[in-house]
Amino acid sequence: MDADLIVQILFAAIKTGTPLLFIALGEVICEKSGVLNLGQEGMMLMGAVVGFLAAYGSGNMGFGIIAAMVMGSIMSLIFAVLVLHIGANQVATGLALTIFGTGLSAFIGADFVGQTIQGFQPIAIPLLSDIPYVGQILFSHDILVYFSFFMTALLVYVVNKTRIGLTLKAVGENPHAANAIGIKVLRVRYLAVMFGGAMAGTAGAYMSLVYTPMWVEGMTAGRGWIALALVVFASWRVGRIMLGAYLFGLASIMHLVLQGLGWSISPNLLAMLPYVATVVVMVIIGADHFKEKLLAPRSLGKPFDPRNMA
Amino acid sequence: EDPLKVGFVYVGPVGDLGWSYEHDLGRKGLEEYFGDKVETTFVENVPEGADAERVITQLAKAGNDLIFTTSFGFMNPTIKVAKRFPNVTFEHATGYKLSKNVGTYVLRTYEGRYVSGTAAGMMTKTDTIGYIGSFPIPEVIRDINSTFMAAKSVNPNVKMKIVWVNSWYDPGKETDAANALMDQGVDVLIQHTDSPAPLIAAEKRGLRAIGQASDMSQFAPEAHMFSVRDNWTPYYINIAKNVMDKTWEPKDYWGGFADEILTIESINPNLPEAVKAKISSTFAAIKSGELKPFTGPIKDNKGNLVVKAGHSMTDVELAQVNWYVEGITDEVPH
Amino acid sequence: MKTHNLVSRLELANITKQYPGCLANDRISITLMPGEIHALLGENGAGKSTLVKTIYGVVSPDKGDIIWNGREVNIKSPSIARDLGIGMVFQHFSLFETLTVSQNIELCLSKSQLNNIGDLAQRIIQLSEEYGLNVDPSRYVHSLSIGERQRVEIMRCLVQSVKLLILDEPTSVLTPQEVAGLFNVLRTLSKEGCSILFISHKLHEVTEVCHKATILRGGKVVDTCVPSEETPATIAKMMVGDLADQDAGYSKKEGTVEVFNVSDLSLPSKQPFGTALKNINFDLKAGEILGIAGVAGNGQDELMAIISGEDERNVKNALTLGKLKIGHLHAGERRQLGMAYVPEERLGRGAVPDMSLTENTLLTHSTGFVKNGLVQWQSIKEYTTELIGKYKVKCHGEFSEAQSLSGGNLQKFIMGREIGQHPKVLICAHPTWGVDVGAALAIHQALLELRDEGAAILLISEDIDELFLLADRMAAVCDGYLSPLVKTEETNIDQIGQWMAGTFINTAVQEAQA
Amino acid sequence: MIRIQARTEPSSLMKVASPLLAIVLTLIFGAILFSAIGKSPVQALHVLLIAPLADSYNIGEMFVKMGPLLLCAVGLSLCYRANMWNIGAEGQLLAGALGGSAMALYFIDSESVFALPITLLAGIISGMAWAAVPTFLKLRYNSNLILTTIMFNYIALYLLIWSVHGPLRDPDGYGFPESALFSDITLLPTLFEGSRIHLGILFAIISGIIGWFILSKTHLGFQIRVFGADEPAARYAGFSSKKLSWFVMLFAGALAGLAGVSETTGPIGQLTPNISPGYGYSAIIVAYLGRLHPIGAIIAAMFMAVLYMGGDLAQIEMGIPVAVISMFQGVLLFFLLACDFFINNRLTFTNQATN
Ligand SMILES: Nc1ncnc2c1ncn2[C@@H]1O[C@H](COP(=O)(O)OP(=O)(O)OP(=O)(O)O)[C@@H](O)[C@H]1O
Ligand SMILES: Nc1ncnc2c1ncn2[C@@H]1O[C@H](COP(=O)(O)OP(=O)(O)OP(=O)(O)O)[C@@H](O)[C@H]1O
Ligand SMILES: [Mg+2]
Ligand SMILES: [Mg+2]
Repeated sequence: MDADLIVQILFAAIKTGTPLLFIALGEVICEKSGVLNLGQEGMMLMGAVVGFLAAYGSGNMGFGIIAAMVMGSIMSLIFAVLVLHIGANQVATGLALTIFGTGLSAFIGADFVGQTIQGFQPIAIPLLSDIPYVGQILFSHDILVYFSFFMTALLVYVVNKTRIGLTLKAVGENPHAANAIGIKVLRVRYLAVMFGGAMAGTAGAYMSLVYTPMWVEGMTAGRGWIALALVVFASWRVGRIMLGAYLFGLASIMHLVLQGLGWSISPNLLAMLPYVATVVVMVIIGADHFKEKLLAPRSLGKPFDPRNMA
Repeated sequence: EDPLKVGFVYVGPVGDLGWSYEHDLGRKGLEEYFGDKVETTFVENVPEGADAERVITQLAKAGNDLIFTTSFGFMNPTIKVAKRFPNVTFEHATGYKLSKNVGTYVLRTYEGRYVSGTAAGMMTKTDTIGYIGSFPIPEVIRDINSTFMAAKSVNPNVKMKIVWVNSWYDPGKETDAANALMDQGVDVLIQHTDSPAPLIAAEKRGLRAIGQASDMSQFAPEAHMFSVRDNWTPYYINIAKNVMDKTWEPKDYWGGFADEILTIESINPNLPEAVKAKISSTFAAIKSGELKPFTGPIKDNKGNLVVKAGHSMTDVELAQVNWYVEGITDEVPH
Repeated sequence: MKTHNLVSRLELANITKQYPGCLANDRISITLMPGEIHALLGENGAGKSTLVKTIYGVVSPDKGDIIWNGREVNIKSPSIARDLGIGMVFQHFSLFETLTVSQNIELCLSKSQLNNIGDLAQRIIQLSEEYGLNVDPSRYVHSLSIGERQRVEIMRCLVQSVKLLILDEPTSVLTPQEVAGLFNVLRTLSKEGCSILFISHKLHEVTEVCHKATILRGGKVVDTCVPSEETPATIAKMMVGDLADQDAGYSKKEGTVEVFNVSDLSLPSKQPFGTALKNINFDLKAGEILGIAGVAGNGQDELMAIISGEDERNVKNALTLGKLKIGHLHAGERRQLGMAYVPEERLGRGAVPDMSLTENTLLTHSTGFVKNGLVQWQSIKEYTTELIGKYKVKCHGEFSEAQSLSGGNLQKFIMGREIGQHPKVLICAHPTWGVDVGAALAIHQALLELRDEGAAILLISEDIDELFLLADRMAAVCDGYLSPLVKTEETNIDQIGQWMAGTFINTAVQEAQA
Repeated sequence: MIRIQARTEPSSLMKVASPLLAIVLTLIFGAILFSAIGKSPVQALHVLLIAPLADSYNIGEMFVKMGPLLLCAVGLSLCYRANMWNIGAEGQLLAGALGGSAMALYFIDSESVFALPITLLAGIISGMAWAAVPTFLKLRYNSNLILTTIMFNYIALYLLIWSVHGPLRDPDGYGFPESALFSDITLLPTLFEGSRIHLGILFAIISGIIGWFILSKTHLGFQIRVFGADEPAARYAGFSSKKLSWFVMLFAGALAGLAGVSETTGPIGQLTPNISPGYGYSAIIVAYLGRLHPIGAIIAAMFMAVLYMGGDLAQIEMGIPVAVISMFQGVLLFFLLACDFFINNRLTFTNQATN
């Protein structure tokens, strides 16, 4: 393998990791507030199809992205109402959201399967993209990739340095106490869940507007699940999510790269790689039981009903 | 007189712009040709498991006289249902099991690949062409060989890289595969998968690719060299006619350029004249039967002579190819 | 105390709050003057917490008015309360363990308050010195002891210069020495004109610091008094009516043979914010009650979990039942050998909330009710009915769900269930916590009866009075260490209080090293 | 004015009525949807729900479709009762199909009467093995069961595809990715002439009854229920969380494995890459629709099977796209979860004047 190939592979890893990064950034905020949303796949697919239709119909890519974000938030709102207000089980509701989103997206996108649009063009950032190797790997992407850089930086700042971050952590650790000192727990959770939805929608739009770019049924192909594992992998730390996303991106293209290099392992076995890697990573993280407990938002997955405050 | 009722079973969505899409164009062609004399129904997204048998049965029960089942996985269900509905005629694409009321039909896709290989061998500047494989079944392995032999015939230095994506239709993966190949020096892509994603990826990088199954020129105005298109309409019309006038017999049908079941479309004007000319002449030679791609001597990549000098492989032999031709460095995977 | 011509600080008029199935506050009216320390008394469930949460804006009352400094106000949320100058320390703390002290305090302040304060950490240190509170702003809350946490809660109120401080049972988790420190702070605040609303079950404390007291029962004000003019006994009478006079002074017994032994038990904590157990040794004799005192969170839960086997780590040689090492056995196997437990949490641990009492009987009592793996539902049902009758558990019947019972009745049921298995060893945590006087009496009787039948009982409680009442021998835990064991007759509240604060630890550590 | 009020005791009427209410609401939703896309709602609902039961062939097919759904759902019901979030029925089903098929191919020339039982057993054991790994990882390494089981679904799928391309490929099959057709000795006998109802369906119904028996009659079942409803209470009572986790997971794995092998030795008759159109995922909905009650699962599985077949018929007869069905499932689950709210709450109608 020469340097050029490595640069190309790393460039591709970032591209492949970007949708994972978007979903995981959204989900980590959602989980920090104490809500586990397993509906990522559904929200992402809806974002993908609506983003595609909007961009296709209007001819405006930016409009497509915004439509996808709005759609993702609307999907997450269904989830939020069910788990936050009605107190439905978060796991089951998340699954329902995934099933619903898969079906609905296939339904509304049926007439547009296989249509394509001109995706975003890469923009090389002046100066930065001239840095040898690094410039090529990091600074010759399309605008959504830069947006993901920006969101990561923004969230690192917001979570660790601002009052919003404090509030989020407080709600996720102990909603009862947060309620008692006057934090509007449900409002915080609604916003966190909807932010997660918007990010999942963005991830979907990235798939249908940038990555392929076209709409296909079920095109997210399990990325939502991998992103959920990514949040655990990153131990709920925003900065690490970025690293994890690119590692997973790398794992999911590596089997294709290796085939091209002439490895004669069965492609079917190689295709298991990202999934096996996910399991291995979860085992490694989970093995440190103590640490995981310390890092995981403590009220994660548990319902909170302000009416039942004792 | 009652119209002939014809049912179609598709494995994918009709809008996949690939395999199922072309079959559905065939169905529409049939309707257009016969007008009121036929009535067609289709079922899309039919899983190849236990459901297939029920769906085929339901089509038979709904009074269809002729049913096309258009994916390999429908073979055994088709045979089973056919047994129970002896008065219905079944046609199964890509399979190999015939019975009293089941015929099969296959495309000589390797003919298209031979043209693709020739053009690719001429166009590549890096002497490396890439092949995106779906599943390592005989059809695909045969086509890989055909492509490579053709490329080699015009460019002795040519190498071929093969990447399998385990899917007929997965734009995300096809994109990844295309990029992985192009990262490794491939500058002409040939795909044995059905989405236009590899063409789009090649267009983005200013490289070349060849369309598959349908006319994909619109997706990559610059990169697109030409498309090898499946054209089922003539076959469907033919079979329907046979059924109508009761001359239908179960056959193992192989169709290619000669029957216009397979065509070359939308040759990009931006190709060099020499290449365009070569594409046309190769196409014509195969169509006329003058050029038979699998004519010996052919050695496999382990050095065994698999086709004797002067022998052209028969359809039965072609159906069982499970070796790579000499010069391909990979091994046939499982 | 200030004179009456001043405007009152807070006036509650006819506050009413209805919960499903219970009227928690029934037309409560109270007046509080500046600088007044006012006690709110009443048995469990009387409605005290509900009332103060109303003042702090956590609970919205169905009816009634709140008048603050002479003006009617509508306190819709804690932030409004805080803006008015009301601070509150909750019965169950509202701190976030993964945040630092100053982050915890910051969360309670509005933007403008924060701006006024400027450097928050500096302000905390300054107030800390002023009131002798000793709070370090940069520490994480999970590393603080309970007493320290409470000081953080008070600090939260002080940084916003409160005019009314509400303390809901602040002393139940403090050592006697810490209580004294708290009272000093309260007196200082009172002198500065801050009013204090103080909830406690410990009547001698009330007589010590409070200027006035209001007594609630069943959500109604039943009496008011000036505590300094009363004795704990007379106040108790006001609280519970004629039921009082519980202090029967039970006879003490000496155990016979040793049935259970813990030796050299040291164990790191399993939970991130738990307490490690350090070199614990004690023995338990048949026919005695061994009481273990201690402030919550000093290792009681961990000790109980490892003895019961809920903590599944293998401590083979540390635990002996009779002559058998049991430290490696599963919780279920230990039960089979004759151990039984009454946990602190009744609902959610001692009983499954949405299962019937019959099913809850089977929860721990399966001997005789399971044949070949099949449950004999009919006989359990009959047995449960018997249990309900014997322990006078108020409920609709054996099919009632556990969560439909009041705390005290559920506790009686659980006690009955465990005692009904005639255990050799019963480990019992806070058996009368949150239970009214009548039920407490019944539970005490049942424990003593069990002791007299020859069972060995380990009684873990935060209530020192109860321990002195029931235990034959006593010890205290602090920070995972266990103090020496003494006969109850040979010790006093002072010594146990000191032990709860950890005075024995240095000698214990030296002994261990020697 | 309408107000929501918590019930003092959960309503047992609503526990039963909630799934029915959810179905009715989903149908109303469907009717609106069909009108919106210009189809007659009455005809659509007829095709979706009635037509699948119109004749004996269709009824038989309903049972064929219901079999794997029910087997998976019964196992999942037990898992979810125990709070074990096993999303891996799909992978366990595929593993069962794979293991069972390997055995069936081993017996391809055999005449032994034991061939079928051993084949089924191989499927069951493979399903159990596939459930065992995530269970082990959860208990030993505390890894998230939801995520590991999902990953194992994908891994099972690729393993299956690999084997039909490799070791289990029919040597006479022209290299196509399918196994040889099994010999009759390893095929599940059909129960009625002219229909595809096979022995596997009987297994499924029996499994529902066994599941019910375990949950409500045995001490083990009681422990499972306690463990799921209130883990601290289960630990307090000394129930072994490990034992219970293992039991429910292996039980679910065994049933899913049986579902898989019953598909290959039943209606399909060979191993192909497409054994399951997502039975393992749909079974999650079936389990919920059946109130996590094995008997409820029987009814729910029938309903779901009808819905699936209706989906095909709706395509054939009305050209309604098949995606509608999965949308229906999601909506159904939403409504179900929402209706459960009224088990613990109720609406009260208060007179404005009182305020
Ligand atoms: N959220 C709620 N829903 C229903 N009932 C409640 C709720 N909160 C409190 N109650 C009930 O209201 C009554 C008063 O409760 P409150 O907490 O005010 O009592 P308390 O006097 O503080 O008791 P304790 O001394 O045990 O702290 C109790 O019967 C309690 O069960
Ligand atoms: N959160 C709650 N939601 C609904 N009802 C409750 C709640 N808390 C308590 N109750 C009901 O209020 C009633 C009083 O319960 P509570 O536990 O406060 O009794 P209590 O007065 O403290 O009696 P005890 O002294 O026996 O504990 C019970 O019938 C109980 O079911
Ligand atoms: Mg209280
Ligand atoms: Mg109480």
